[in-house]
Order: sequence, then C-alpha cells, then structure tokens
Amino acid sequence: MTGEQIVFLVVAFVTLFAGLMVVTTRNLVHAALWLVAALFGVAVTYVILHANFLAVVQVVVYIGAIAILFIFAVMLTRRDMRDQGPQMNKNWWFGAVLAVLTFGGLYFLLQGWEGMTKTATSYPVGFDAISELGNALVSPAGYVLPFEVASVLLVAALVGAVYVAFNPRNGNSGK
Amino acid sequence: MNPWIFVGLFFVVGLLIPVGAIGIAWLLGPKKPNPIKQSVYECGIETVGESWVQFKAQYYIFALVFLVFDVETVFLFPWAVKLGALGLFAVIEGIIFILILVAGLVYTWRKGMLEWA
Amino acid sequence: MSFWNDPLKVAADWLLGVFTAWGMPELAANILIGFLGVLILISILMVLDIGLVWVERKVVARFQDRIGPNRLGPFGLIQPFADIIKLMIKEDITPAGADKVVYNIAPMLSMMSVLILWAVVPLAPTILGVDLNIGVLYIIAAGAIGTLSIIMAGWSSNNKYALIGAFRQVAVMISFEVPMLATLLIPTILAGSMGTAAIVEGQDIWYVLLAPLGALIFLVAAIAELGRAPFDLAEGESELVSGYNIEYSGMKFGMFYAGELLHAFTFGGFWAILFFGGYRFFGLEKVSPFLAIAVLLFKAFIGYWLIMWVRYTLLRIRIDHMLAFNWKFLTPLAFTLIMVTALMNALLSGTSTWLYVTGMFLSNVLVAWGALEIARSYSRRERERIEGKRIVEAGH
Amino acid sequence: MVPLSWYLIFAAALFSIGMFGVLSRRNAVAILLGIELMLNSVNINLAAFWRYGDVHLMAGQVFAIIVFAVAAAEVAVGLALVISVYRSRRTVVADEIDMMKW
Repeated sequence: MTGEQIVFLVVAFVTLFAGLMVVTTRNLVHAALWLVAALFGVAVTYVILHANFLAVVQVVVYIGAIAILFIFAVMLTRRDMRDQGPQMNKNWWFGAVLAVLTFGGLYFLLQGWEGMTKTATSYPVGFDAISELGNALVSPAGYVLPFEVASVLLVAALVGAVYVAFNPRNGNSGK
Repeated sequence: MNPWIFVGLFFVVGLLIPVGAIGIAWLLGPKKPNPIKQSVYECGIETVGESWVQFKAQYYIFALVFLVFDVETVFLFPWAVKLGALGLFAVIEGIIFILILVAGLVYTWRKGMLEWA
Repeated sequence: MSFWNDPLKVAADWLLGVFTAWGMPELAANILIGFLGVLILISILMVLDIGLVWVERKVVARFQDRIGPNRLGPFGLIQPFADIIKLMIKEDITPAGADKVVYNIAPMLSMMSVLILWAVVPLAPTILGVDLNIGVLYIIAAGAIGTLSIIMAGWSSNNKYALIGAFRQVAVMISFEVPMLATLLIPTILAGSMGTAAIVEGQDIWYVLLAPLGALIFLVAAIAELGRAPFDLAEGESELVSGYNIEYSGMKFGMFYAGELLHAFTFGGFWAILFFGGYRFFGLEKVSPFLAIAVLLFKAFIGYWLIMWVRYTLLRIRIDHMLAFNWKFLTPLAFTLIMVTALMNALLSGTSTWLYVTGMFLSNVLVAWGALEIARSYSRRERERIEGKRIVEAGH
Repeated sequence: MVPLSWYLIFAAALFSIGMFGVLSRRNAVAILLGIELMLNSVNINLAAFWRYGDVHLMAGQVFAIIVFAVAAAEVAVGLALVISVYRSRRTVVADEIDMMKW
C-alpha cells in the first residue's frame, strides 16, 4: 500500500464520518461545522486527484461562503432550533433503508463495469491544468456558453433569493 | 514530490504550535473554577434571556450577495491566467461576464437591499 | 553551489545525506526535512510575532504621544516576553454554558489560518515554501478558515456580545473579500499566472505602477479583512466590550491577539509581493538570498507600518457606512478596474514599454478620478436632499 | 496509486449519506445540508473521471465548476425560501410546511 493510498483512505473515512455527523447531529450549528469538515475532506480528495483549482475553489466557495451562509441561516431561524422534538422525521428508517439500497445498488452496478479497476496514467510533467482550464472556459470551441450561462444563473439566483426572502410585501421585512 | 505535501506540513505545524502553546498554558495555569468566575461577562449585569439570540435578516442578505460574487469572481481566475494568450475576444467575454454580475449588484441596490436598516 | 547562494538546497541535501545514512527511506527523509524546514520557518515567525507585539505597542505609544513599554530591558524590549509568561501562567477560564469543543478549537484555527499563509510566500528566488499554481486563491482560502474561526469563537462563547461581535466581524470580512478577490485578479492578469513566485518574477516593472488603484483597493480590503481600525467595529469597546473574543482569556486570547498582529504583518508582505516586487529591489536579490529575504521583510514592515498608521490615525466607521462603502463604492470600482485593466492590457500589450506603463497608469488614475467625481456628485445631491428636508421640517 | 474504484465507491457512500439526510431530517436547513453532500459526491466523480481519462480534456473540471455554481445558486435560493417560510409560518420543519396542499 502506497502513501497516497493511505492518505486517501484516512481522508475518505474522516469525510464519511463527518458526513454521517452532518445528517445525525441534533445541533444544527454543529451539523454545519461537520459539513465544513466533510467539505474539507473532499478538497483534500481533489488535491490527491491533482485538481488544484477545484481544491482551492472548494475551500473558498464552500467553507468561505456556503458554510457561513448556512450558519447565518441557522441563526435567523433560531426559534425552532431549541431541539424540541426529534430531529428525524417518522419515516427516517425508510430513508436509511433507501440510502443503504442506493449504495448497494451503485456498488453492484460499478462492480459490473469494466472501467472500474482502471488506474491513472502518470500525471504529465509541466502540464498546467489551470491554463488549460482558462482555455476551455473562454475559447469559442470550448465551454464559453456554459461559462456565461453560469454567470446568468448566479445572478438569477441572487435576484430570486433577494425577492423571495425579503419582499417587503411579505410583511415584516427587517427587524 | 507533490508540493501539496508541504502545504499539508504547514497545516500540521500550524496547528501544532497553537495546540502546544495552549497545552503548556493549560498545564502551567491554576485551575480553580467557580460559578461567579465562569459566569458570562456582560459588564456586571445579570444575563437576560438566552445568549443565542436571533439575528436580523440583513446579515443574511450580505452573505448572499457575497456568495454570488465570490463564486463568480473565482471563476474569473482561469480567464485571467490565460488572458495574455487569448486576445481581445476573451477580454470581451470576461467583460460581458462581469457586466452580468454588476447587473445583479445594481438590482440588489435598487431594491434597497444593501441598506443596513 | 555554496551555502550563501542557495542555503535551502544545500541544507536539504546535507540533511538528506545524513538521514539516508541512518537507513531512512528517501521519501520519509524528504518529508522529515520538509517538516523541519516548516517548523523552523514557523518558529521564526512566532518569534517575529513576539517582536511585533513590542513594535505595535511602541508605535501606538508614539502616535499617541506616549513612551510605551520602557521598563523591562532596553526600550522595554523584554516586555513582550514577560507578557507571554503572564499569559502562560494565567488561569484558563471557560464560561459556563460554552460549547467546549468548538470553544477550544476556534483560537487554534485562528492562528493556523495565519501561519498557513506563509506556505506561498516567496522569501527569495530559491527560498519559497510551495510554488502552487493557485497561489493567490490560496490566500483567500486561508482567509476563509479565519472567518470560520471567528464565527466559531463567537457562537461557542455563549455570550451575546461575542455573538454580535462575531456576526458583525464576519459580515465585514466577507463583504470586503469581494474587492480583495477582484484586485487579486489584477496581478494575475498582468503576470499571466496565479503563482506568487511567478507574480514576483513577472514584476520587472512593479505592478503598483501598472495598477496603483488596485494596490490601494487591496490595502483597504486587507485592513478590513484584518478587522483593524478604522474597520474594527466588532471590537467597539463601548458597545460590544471586545467583540468575538470577549470570553477568551490566557493563552487562548493570546492566540487571537498574536494571530491578528501576524496577520497584519503577513498582509503587509502580500501587499509587497503582489504590487511592490516582493523580494526584488534593483537586482539586489541576485546578490544573495539572505539579502532578498531582508528586502522582503523590509517591504513587509513598511506595509505593516502603513496599516498601523491608518489604524491609529482614523476613527472607527459605523457598520452601515462601512458596508455601504464596500458594496456601493469599492466593489463596483474594483470590477470596473478589472475590466479597464484587461482591456488596456490587451490593447497595449504589443506596444513599447513606456507607452504600456503610461497607458496603464493613466487609465488607473482616470478610473479613480471618475469614481471620486461620481461619489462627490452623489453625496452632494444626497446632502442637498437631506438638508432641504430639514429646512422644510424646521419651517413646519 | 489509488484505483478509480475507490473514488467511485467513496462518492457513492457520500451520496447515500447525503440522501439519508435529505430523506430523514425534519429541519429544512438540515435537508439542504444533505443536498450539499450529494452535490459534492457528484463533483468527486467528475474530478476522478477527469484524472483517470485524458487530462488534456478539461470537460470534467469544467463540469465540476458548473456544479459549484449550481450548488451556490441552490443554497442561495433554498435558504432564502426557508427564511421566507420561517417569516410567515414561524417554522422550519419540513413536515409542517404545507401551504401547497390547498
């Protein structure tokens, strides 16, 4: 077993454990912090995959922005957080069964696929993935349309979110 | 050798140093807790109500606007790296991208959502 | 290849020889050497940090027409060490009802988020931690961890002041991260790389000449990111007592405090790296790597001094003014500047150096002037509106 | 070298955990947390397929970036909806949000 494999296994188990804590912890702020741990684990996975840009974007976007947004949202909807009643709904066992079935089914399907045991070719020396990525994102032969549409999508999300959450006609906006 | 090993070492050592400092301080310092000492510090006044109070929505709005801008600006980095080689067409694409972004900011501004009121 | 030309490599080779002679596999030896190198760098930083406490106290004293620490040792130089001993032997109080685990992790994360920044600092042409091709984004990523540590500290303390302070601080930090990210794009565009080493190597002309406005915006955003005056409203003593770290005492408070000082110094360093040529100073860096480190530290100290100067000169700004300043002025300005820089860079790239530099500089000045004019006319209209209303009210 | 199967199984496990969260939590914010886990597992797959295919084809990374944008948009709108509902109904429990029933 190589060092890379050991690192991967440790990171994978930590990430999965953190993921389990996310879905089972009662305290929602703790759940959000466990989510940060899980997302950091995913960032390390990107590093092992040589996807530097994805790794750092993962930290900047998820930990720097999305986790903060979650914590703010938890604080805004605090009154329900007093952990009254169960955090799980009545059918939680059904969800558990379905999740296990999904995992089993995926595992079964993947076992039957011949590309499964593929190993990676060694990473080309001096290959600059970021500049390739820049090329792919803005060259007309590449993904320029998805790139611009992503911008439109985010602006639409901003406009929609601002409108939905804080429409003055909904009554008590701002406190 | 993968350069990220060094980044990992920086994380490890960067965590070890404060852990060590706090650990030594914990060993050296006296430990005599009592309820008054451990009470929440609020300028000598008794705490009223819960500490985990509810917050005003404006914090969420700023986090929201930040999230959108953060994601979009991060996407501009590969564009910026390759800009010198790609010429004017890529510059115009980037400018369109930024203008779409600024349109979102203008909308939020016009809706009066950037006011701290 | 002598020690004075490339000390890092010589030392590493020597250590590698020693370790492999002990029968250690090469990879493990390399990792151990890296570990030792990082440990030494961070230890030096911590000692520097202790020195910064003294510098900060001495400088603030001078700004306020006082003497500052002057009893222990010459010029009070031993004072910070006495402070550390005091912090070490103080009782560590955990407030009742605090979330113990989160409460203890927060100061460690805060310090770590500063220390890991030094992984991408190029100290000299041959001495840099890691040459990542995503260097400038790494700075923001480390800042994200710092933001998280603040919210953790505020939330886990079980104190209203701490939580409100943390929320305000985080709102300010994330807001000012947008213009900071935007100005980080400018060196990236000019150097054609996100790596900090490549950015320094690309600065045959300091980028401050090509993008003076960008350098200015970066400094303002950095000061806000640090939560220092005039953007230190989270610490407003009169209303929030001390902000997010109010419930911390002893060494845990020390971690926040030392982290803040080192963070300021580090951002002085990054300002120098991104806009003032890093370790480069008219070929001085080629003489010896030690000289290059000295140049970088000198520039970083100038940046740090500037941050202190701003801190002790300006008054605190109200949070609504601050956020309005960011979202309505700094962010649109930064994005305009990126568009102008990208456009000018593409248009002028084939021309002579003089024309290029002059064009870039003048376009920056033009953008700054235009922004100030718009702000001026807007605020004049605003004032007339408010004052006009007041006159009407008075006549009522 | 880590074989591709490890990544895929890791991603499948993370996806299942996220799905369990989505199906079983009562709090709407917690449901969104589960969705984040699921999106991340998708991204791991995309990055792994980029690495194990031809690294010169950037489609995997570009898709992953688009997923980042979608995740950000989803969180922004999702949490805004939760807050909006909370403001009118004073609850974030998904079972009790039933205005669409009538």
